[in-house]
Amino acid sequence: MSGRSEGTPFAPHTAETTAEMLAAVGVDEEAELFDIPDAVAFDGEFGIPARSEREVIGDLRDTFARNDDLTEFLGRGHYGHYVPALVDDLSSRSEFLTSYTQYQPEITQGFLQALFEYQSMLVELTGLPVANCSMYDAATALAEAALLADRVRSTSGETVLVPEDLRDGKRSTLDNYVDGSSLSVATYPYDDGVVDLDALRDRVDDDVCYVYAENPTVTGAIEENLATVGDVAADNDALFCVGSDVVALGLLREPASAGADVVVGEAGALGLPTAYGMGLGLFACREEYLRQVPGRLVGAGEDAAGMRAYTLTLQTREQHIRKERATSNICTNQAWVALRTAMHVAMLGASGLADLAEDCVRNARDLAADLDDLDGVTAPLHDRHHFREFAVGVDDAPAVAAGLRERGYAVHVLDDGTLQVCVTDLNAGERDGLVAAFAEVTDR
Amino acid sequence: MSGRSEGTPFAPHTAETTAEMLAAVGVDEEAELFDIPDAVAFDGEFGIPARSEREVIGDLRDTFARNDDLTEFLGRGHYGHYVPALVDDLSSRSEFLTSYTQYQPEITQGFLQALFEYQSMLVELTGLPVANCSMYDAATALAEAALLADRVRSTSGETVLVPEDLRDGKRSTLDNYVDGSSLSVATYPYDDGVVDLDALRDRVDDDVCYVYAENPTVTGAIEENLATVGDVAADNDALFCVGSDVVALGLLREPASAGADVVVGEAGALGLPTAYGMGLGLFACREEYLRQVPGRLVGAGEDAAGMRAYTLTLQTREQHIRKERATSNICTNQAWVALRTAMHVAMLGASGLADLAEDCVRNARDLAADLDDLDGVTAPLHDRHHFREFAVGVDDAPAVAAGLRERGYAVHVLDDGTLQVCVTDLNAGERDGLVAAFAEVTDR
Amino acid sequence: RYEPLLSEKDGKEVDPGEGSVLPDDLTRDSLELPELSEPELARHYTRLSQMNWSVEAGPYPLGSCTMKYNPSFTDVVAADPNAAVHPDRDPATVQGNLELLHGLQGYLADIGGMDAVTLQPPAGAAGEFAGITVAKAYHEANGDDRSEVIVPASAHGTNFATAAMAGYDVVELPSDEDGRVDVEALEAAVSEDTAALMLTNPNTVGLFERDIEEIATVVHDAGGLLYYDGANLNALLGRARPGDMGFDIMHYNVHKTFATPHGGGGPGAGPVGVTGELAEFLPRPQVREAPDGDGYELFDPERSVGKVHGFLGNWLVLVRAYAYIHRLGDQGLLDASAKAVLNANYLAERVEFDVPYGPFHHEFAATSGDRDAADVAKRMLDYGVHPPTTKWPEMVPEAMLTEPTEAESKSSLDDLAAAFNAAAADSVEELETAPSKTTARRIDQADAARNPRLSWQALGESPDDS
Amino acid sequence: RYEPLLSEKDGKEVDPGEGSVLPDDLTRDSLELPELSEPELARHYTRLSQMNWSVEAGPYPLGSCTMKYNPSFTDVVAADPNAAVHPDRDPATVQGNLELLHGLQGYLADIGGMDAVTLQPPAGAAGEFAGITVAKAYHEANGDDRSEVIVPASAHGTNFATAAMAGYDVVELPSDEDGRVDVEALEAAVSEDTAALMLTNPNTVGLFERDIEEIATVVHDAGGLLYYDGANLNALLGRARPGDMGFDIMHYNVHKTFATPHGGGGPGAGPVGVTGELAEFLPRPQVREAPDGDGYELFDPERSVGKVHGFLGNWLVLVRAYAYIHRLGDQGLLDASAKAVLNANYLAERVEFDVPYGPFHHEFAATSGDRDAADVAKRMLDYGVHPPTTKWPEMVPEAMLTEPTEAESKSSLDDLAAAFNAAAADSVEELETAPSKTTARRIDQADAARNPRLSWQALGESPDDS
Repeated sequence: MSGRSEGTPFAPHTAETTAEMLAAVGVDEEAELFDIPDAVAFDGEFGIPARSEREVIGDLRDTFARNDDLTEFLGRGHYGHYVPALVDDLSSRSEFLTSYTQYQPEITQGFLQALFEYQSMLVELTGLPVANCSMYDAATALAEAALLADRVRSTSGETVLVPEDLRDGKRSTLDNYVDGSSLSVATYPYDDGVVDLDALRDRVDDDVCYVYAENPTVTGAIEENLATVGDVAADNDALFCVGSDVVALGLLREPASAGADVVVGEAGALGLPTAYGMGLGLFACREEYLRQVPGRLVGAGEDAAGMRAYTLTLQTREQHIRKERATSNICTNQAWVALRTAMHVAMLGASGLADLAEDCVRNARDLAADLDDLDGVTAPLHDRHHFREFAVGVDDAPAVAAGLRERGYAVHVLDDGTLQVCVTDLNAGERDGLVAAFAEVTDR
Repeated sequence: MSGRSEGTPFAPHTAETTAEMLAAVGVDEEAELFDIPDAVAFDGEFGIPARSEREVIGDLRDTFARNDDLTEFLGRGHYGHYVPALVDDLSSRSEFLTSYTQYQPEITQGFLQALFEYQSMLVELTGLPVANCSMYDAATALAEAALLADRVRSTSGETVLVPEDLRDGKRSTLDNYVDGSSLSVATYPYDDGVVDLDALRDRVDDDVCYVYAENPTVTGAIEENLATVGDVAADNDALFCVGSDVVALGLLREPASAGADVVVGEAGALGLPTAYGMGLGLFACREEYLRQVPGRLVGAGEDAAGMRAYTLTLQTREQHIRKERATSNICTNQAWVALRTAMHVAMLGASGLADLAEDCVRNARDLAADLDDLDGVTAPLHDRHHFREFAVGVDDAPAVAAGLRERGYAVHVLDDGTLQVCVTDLNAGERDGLVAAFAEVTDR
Repeated sequence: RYEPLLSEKDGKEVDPGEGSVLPDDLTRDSLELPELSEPELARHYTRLSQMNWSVEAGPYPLGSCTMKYNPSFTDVVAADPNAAVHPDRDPATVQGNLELLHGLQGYLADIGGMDAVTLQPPAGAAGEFAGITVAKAYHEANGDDRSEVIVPASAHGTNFATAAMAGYDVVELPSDEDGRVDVEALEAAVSEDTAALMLTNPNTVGLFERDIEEIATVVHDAGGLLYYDGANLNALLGRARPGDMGFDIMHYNVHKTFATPHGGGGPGAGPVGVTGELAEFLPRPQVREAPDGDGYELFDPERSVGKVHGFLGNWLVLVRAYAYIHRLGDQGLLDASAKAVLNANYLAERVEFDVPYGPFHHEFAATSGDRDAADVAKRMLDYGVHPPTTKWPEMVPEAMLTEPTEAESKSSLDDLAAAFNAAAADSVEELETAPSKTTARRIDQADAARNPRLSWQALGESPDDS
Repeated sequence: RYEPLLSEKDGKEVDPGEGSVLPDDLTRDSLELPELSEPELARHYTRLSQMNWSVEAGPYPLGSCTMKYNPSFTDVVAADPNAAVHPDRDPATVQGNLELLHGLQGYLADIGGMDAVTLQPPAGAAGEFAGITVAKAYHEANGDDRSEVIVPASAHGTNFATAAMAGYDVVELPSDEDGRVDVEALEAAVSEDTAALMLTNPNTVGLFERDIEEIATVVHDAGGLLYYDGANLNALLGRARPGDMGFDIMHYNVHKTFATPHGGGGPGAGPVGVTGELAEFLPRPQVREAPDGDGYELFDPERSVGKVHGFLGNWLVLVRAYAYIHRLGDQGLLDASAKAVLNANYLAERVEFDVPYGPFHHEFAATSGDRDAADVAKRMLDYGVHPPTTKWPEMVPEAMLTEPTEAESKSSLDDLAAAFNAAAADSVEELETAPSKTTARRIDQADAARNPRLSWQALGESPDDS
């Protein structure tokens, strides 16, 4: 902001101190310090003018105002829940926001403790004893779990089995992650929205080293036979990985009790507002895989005064120590989102989280019932319990979605005859509006 | 946020701890602790439902959305300048925002130092050696200065002399403040927007103990004869008080050099966004009045280790010590706004503040020239230099203002033939739009 | 930890007149201010913040200050850009702001049992001044020339100062031995000169004035008005209303009762409520529903005293107060007073210093006996808490006026009690040399006052030149 | 100062199945979590924050991490509610977001001298993985079966790990005695198996690879691709572009070069730029201008490798990066690299430890000689600064890799140098027992790893049961 400064406003140099420093270094100007051969030096311009803070904020406000103002009934892996103001307030404290990886634990106990608390919350939610302090998102967590299977399973199996209906973002990321390994990806089908157990049993054999199941599924169906799926995996010595999210885990039976070896999923559903797909990958597993876990782990230990203290631990798994033999290449992760998620969980508490999760079931049930009352609309499409979201059968899905959009609502189009809607605390108050819009659009 | 709590969400009590505390106190329920006679107990209801944080934010967002979206060219004592994001960020740190008066300086050095720095900035800007750490606003600062005159002037004079054109908010506040003293308020006229020196000389006599002049004036005119006004006051042993604001002081000759004994005015013009009239009263004076200053003062001293430390000082002037003999009844003040103002001044620096102030002159000059080019519009109405704002002569001011409002602009209506417009960095970019709207509206 | 003054870092002197379009004699020749980059300023103020106690740091039991938790969501509503309008806007174009003001006038009137409320006074003391100015106007309108305001000895200093500022002689009223208003002394004090009695209830040692009806009768029979100082209203939320007790005028300290942040000393807001009889004297303008039922309008009460602030008061504070009341509702307000009173009584029970009087509402005054209360407070700093208000009110010798508010948990109160009790057990020498664990050691305030240095200009060049 | 775990405060166990509309066998029987009030949580996290170093606390010269100042105004743009949309929205309804992505693709392409950019990778390492995956797809499309990636010994650990994750054998390349790539060794290392050389320039001791053109020729002649690790791009902003040096693929660490906050470990973002030849392999979707010139659209590159993130990457980070570039412009970017390089050279000059190699760009690796670099770092904590990265890269024994960035002032660098030099003068015992002035004393990391306790469930009940 300083009125007459030039160059970056974020360097504190004055003409005087710059001159002193140049003199100390023994050059006349900064350009002399650059050891760049002429042949590769850049003397062009990008043509970007410098702008004031206010201009930048104004420009971007104008840019974002070009988004249409729609009420979103969208989910399928990215969820909006109301984030309390205190989460914004506390997480944006510069001590948290502008710090980095806790290489010096003696002066970063605050963040370490918060991450330790985050890990502990995931342990409670998943029922598994080990949780790392973040993956990028649910897709990369799922893919890292497959690579974990490759490392820890003694079977000769090299097939990774996932649902046919897996969301493309997850499937494609998984394909890329396993492409450098000996693994290959195959699928099993769903039956009316959840795992087709018979088909799954047919597919699982010695060649399978990893079975991935979601609860809730991508269309919001609650998996009724999760433990059976786990048994099928266990019987074939395949690693059983369950995908879920931090809200659903507050109500649904903990995956560990269904035999899950690993739980992955989206944890940013709490703490992070709708953020155009940005997420937080949840990753928890059995104790025996501890030394094969990807990503950072915070542990409790002691300092020289005998006081409990926290530190990054088991770092020999990581790329900066073990290089090409690391458990993953991940370095920068989603720590700050994990901090926010932990804050949000703490604000809800056990009762608040259970209530929020129960509302996800009830709201979905109620919205489905309202939609199902309309002619030509089947909701939910699958005869299952649902969490937050469900598929909807209609005659001409793209046309219905377009009609809803004209009326201010965004929904998913799955195929010509199927939509999907997702309801949370954020849009539950707009339910009647959505139903009325559906009625108008489908009443043709 | 806790899901199942009742009562205020801002008390940490659980059923268990409440029971323990009640038992320790020896009662069964809180109601027993209230010693309120039945005859005056309230057992009615206000009928206010409890609401979630999200509902409250939504309700108030809806409420404020009912304000019309107008581009404001408004000033007359309340000014909008762009406030850098860093000021919001740092001032909203809870250590600043949720602290109170520094009764224990050993654990409040941070805020004390910031206020000491604020005082120092005002000393530089006014040229006077003493500045307090806040009054409520310019109006109450002006009124407190009059009461100061009553205490410090040895003359028998009891007349407080202010401009005829003084803004009503200031005049009425002044009237109320002096009503309990022996002072009375009289006025002197303006000539073409600034002090009518001859008339002033006629009015000032032994009965006058206080002369107040503004620079810039309420219509933005820069007072050309401020030192002469000061001489007139001094010749009659009246206290000379100058009203200004924190931006104007960055460019205009410092009031002390014109003989000001006290400087008052609006300091929230920096640091505080447009806030529906909320302000920060600037108050600076000569050293000899130090023990008669109203409000809080921060001084530098030493701690037991011999280190420089800051503390509230000269508290024996204040109401909590001196009761009815205090220099003012002020207690809670505008400290947090002063913190923000200091931050904003620091971000601008000397060059940035001088530039911003110069722009206030140039923008006003340029806008006046554009408006003056229009038929039937005289701008500026007064043949003076202006700062930020100026009066505009038109045929039918209310009609022109109404026409401008329809086109999205708000301006002041002073009387049937006079408008006033104010231009700062916030609305300077809308200048052409305003001029075009003026042209449309006056072209009849 | 020491943080240099901004002036001890980089500064710059410029000549603002150089290159100005203004003539040279109108401009200053020099402006010298700190000139630092954004990263440097971010660190400066971050460090200063780290040297400051706050409600979010720990218990802050300053008696009579009601340092309760300030909810973060009110930051969001206060920052709404749609509300950031100029006060001179045509009222028809700021209906949202007027709606909020009207709503808050209504909430406060209901909570206080008053008929009309002005939101203009920018602080509690400003509210007192506005209220007493209304009382004065009322008496004057009745042709009634009254010269005295009665104030209990235990009252807030602002009451005395306000009455004096308004031109009244202050008549100080002693307490009875129970710590309350001595009704006989009051009867002796009132006369045809009595303009008003200013009273806090519960009073400044947390005692409810049980004789309030009798007190009101005495004052009213003498033709005086009863003024309620709202500093302690948090104790009564939803349980008793000044209007029902016979008070004619009251102010609300919204930064206390309604949880708006205290900001290191302010801003607060001091709305004033009055009975219907006095409504026509309130400051102008007021907000009301437009007669056609279409929105809200400003109006000037018929015999308004005028203004006590240049514009409409501390808007951003009022917005937060409205949001807080809107959030809590009846249930939350009732619970706030329940827990505030429970906390005060629980803590009084746990503190080993003598605590005279009782039963308490939101606060109590312990006495440090033969110890210096200010020294005890300094020692408490070493135990990691903020101490209470000390040496006031004078009716309790070496008073430690303690108001924990509803925001403290049992364990936090136990910590506070432990700090009191540890200091009680420490030697006089330990008290006198405290604190030692704070940013600054004990500061010599007397010396700072004898040799006032109020700006960096008044200091020498080097940081240790103190 | 000790802050108890949330679990050591109030907690609650509930049965979520009770009263649920779901059948009992689908719901959990118990959920036990901390259950605290808002004021308690505010204090908990405020206290934790007070136990954490940050850029706004002081210098943070972690080599290779580019801990520059994170401007506050980017918080404002990242919080714009209009941008908070779902990734599955029809692109026609989120033109604002697409415009920003398109703009950032363009800015980054220009700055790196690349032809096309994907913004999807959520971190630098994810960018490496995306980039190497593109290289693999390119070779495969050419029917070219290559199995090796060459990585200099001094490279970031992520380079090795990424190459391995992508299924390549890693060939480690030694440095020459000047600290740079040994071109002869490179010539010996390349073969028809070489898929790519991954290179950082300037390298991890701050040296510009002067032979970059020759290096590029060697790799390209062998049919390999040249990959640029963008971790050190801050040194070259506006002065040299990887594309002009012959790099085919690069990633950008926007949290380093473009000042987005590091958030205690993330999120960052790792966009990847490629030459035109490789653009068709980039992850899907990409953003382009709609053919009718009416806004923006998403499209899948013809031979896209697919996805490396479930959605579109770390949006909030990308927004901040765009805002930063938009604010600085050419002039600001040029000045950023100028001051970053000046600062590194100035500090290297002031530090009394040996500093091998040179001349430096944005960072340098001092050596603590016969002292343990990790001990020196611990001692520096006592002098109130954050120490450099230690014991890496291995080419410098007991390395202290120091990158001050442009955000430090001369006086801050002088303080940093003083901390280095004071530690240099301290005894070995002082180093080994440091730190003593920090929240925690030296932590036994080996013991923590031997006996891993990774959750509060794994701890005993009492806080000192460690």
